[in-house]
Amino acid sequence: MAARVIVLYFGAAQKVAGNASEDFMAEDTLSLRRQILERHPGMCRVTFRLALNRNLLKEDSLLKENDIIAILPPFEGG
Amino acid sequence: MAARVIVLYFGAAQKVAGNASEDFMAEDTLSLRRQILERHPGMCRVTFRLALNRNLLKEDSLLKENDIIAILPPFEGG
Amino acid sequence: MKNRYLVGGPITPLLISELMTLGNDDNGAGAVSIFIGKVRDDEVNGNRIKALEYSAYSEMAEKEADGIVKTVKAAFSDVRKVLLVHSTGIVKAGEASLFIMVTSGHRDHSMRACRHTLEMVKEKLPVWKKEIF
Amino acid sequence: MKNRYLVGGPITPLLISELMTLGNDDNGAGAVSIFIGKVRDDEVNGNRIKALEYSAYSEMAEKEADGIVKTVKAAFSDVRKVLLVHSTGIVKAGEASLFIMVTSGHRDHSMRACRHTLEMVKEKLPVWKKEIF
Repeated sequence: MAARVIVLYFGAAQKVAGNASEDFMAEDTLSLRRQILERHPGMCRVTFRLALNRNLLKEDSLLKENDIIAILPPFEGG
Repeated sequence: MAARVIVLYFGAAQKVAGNASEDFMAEDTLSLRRQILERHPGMCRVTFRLALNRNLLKEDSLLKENDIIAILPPFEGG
Repeated sequence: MKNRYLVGGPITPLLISELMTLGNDDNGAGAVSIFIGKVRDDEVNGNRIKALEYSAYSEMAEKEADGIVKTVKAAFSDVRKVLLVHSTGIVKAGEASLFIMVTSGHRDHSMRACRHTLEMVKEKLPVWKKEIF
Repeated sequence: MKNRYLVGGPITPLLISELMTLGNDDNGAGAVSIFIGKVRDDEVNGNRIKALEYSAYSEMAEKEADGIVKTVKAAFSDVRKVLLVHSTGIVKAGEASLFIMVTSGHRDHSMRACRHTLEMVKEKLPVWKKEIF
């Protein structure tokens, strides 16, 4: 069942999305990725990983209500 | 021919010699080493290298008037 | 989570001096290794960089920085203190955006742990930058 | 020869701060690596070290330090500045006796050159120490 989740955009992804955060309804991260690309077609030019509730995701994951998904382009700190 | 040279003692060598510097008459560093050990028998317990006029010596060398020979125990800087 | 590792704006000489004092109250530490990352005035397509604007996923960055410090302390047994600070916001060319300080008994671990901390910062801190010309 | 690399007594926080300012006027340097060697309050046969008294063959030490700086600059092409200072005389436990600072464009050379400088100081500087309890 789809859950309402919060998506945070950072770096180049934020520029493309034109927003720091948006809500989505998604069952898992695979479906969420698809929806993000539908809403923001420009996102296909951005390399990014996902964090779920502040933890970097290594594989796709189911989502539950109020999960926070961050869209993370390659890090540039230092 | 023997030259008058100045010998500087550092670290443990200075403690054994009881002096910061002394004069010697020596033709080469081999003869100088022998004389230093005669004058300060305790020096046989000190590991040391020689510097000639501020340059570390890698092999024995002839000496000339007013050369400065430094007796250098293992370095302890840092 | 309180911000312990992120600071707004440049890491000023005054802050560096305070951090060094903070890490320095330990007479068993014979070695102190410090790395400071600074904004370079590079030229990009004929334009010189005036500043970088750093943005961070703060909550995750704080968690990751804490993990880096713990990992480094666990990996290098002679290490005594690890301080780590990264800027967010605008940092002008010539100013510092990263400060790492590692103390240890002897030199080997402070130097290796300082380098390891830096590589982990590059790899794990969710921070991004934007050039300002 | 003027003393450029040896300083009497400890390398104080004030001197460190001045040296850091001195090495910091270069907006093309993105990386600053610093190593500070401090006197440890080690216990030797049940007695705790209060201070070390450093002695040096000053004239040779100045020459060797100059050679170290030149060698490091030649060996690491990205290095921009190398600062090196060593104490002579009495340095108390907790105080600094060695300061090395290397700046470079990017991080790799500053870190490697800083380590290389330190290893050369240990190997080449004619400096000795005496424990004071």
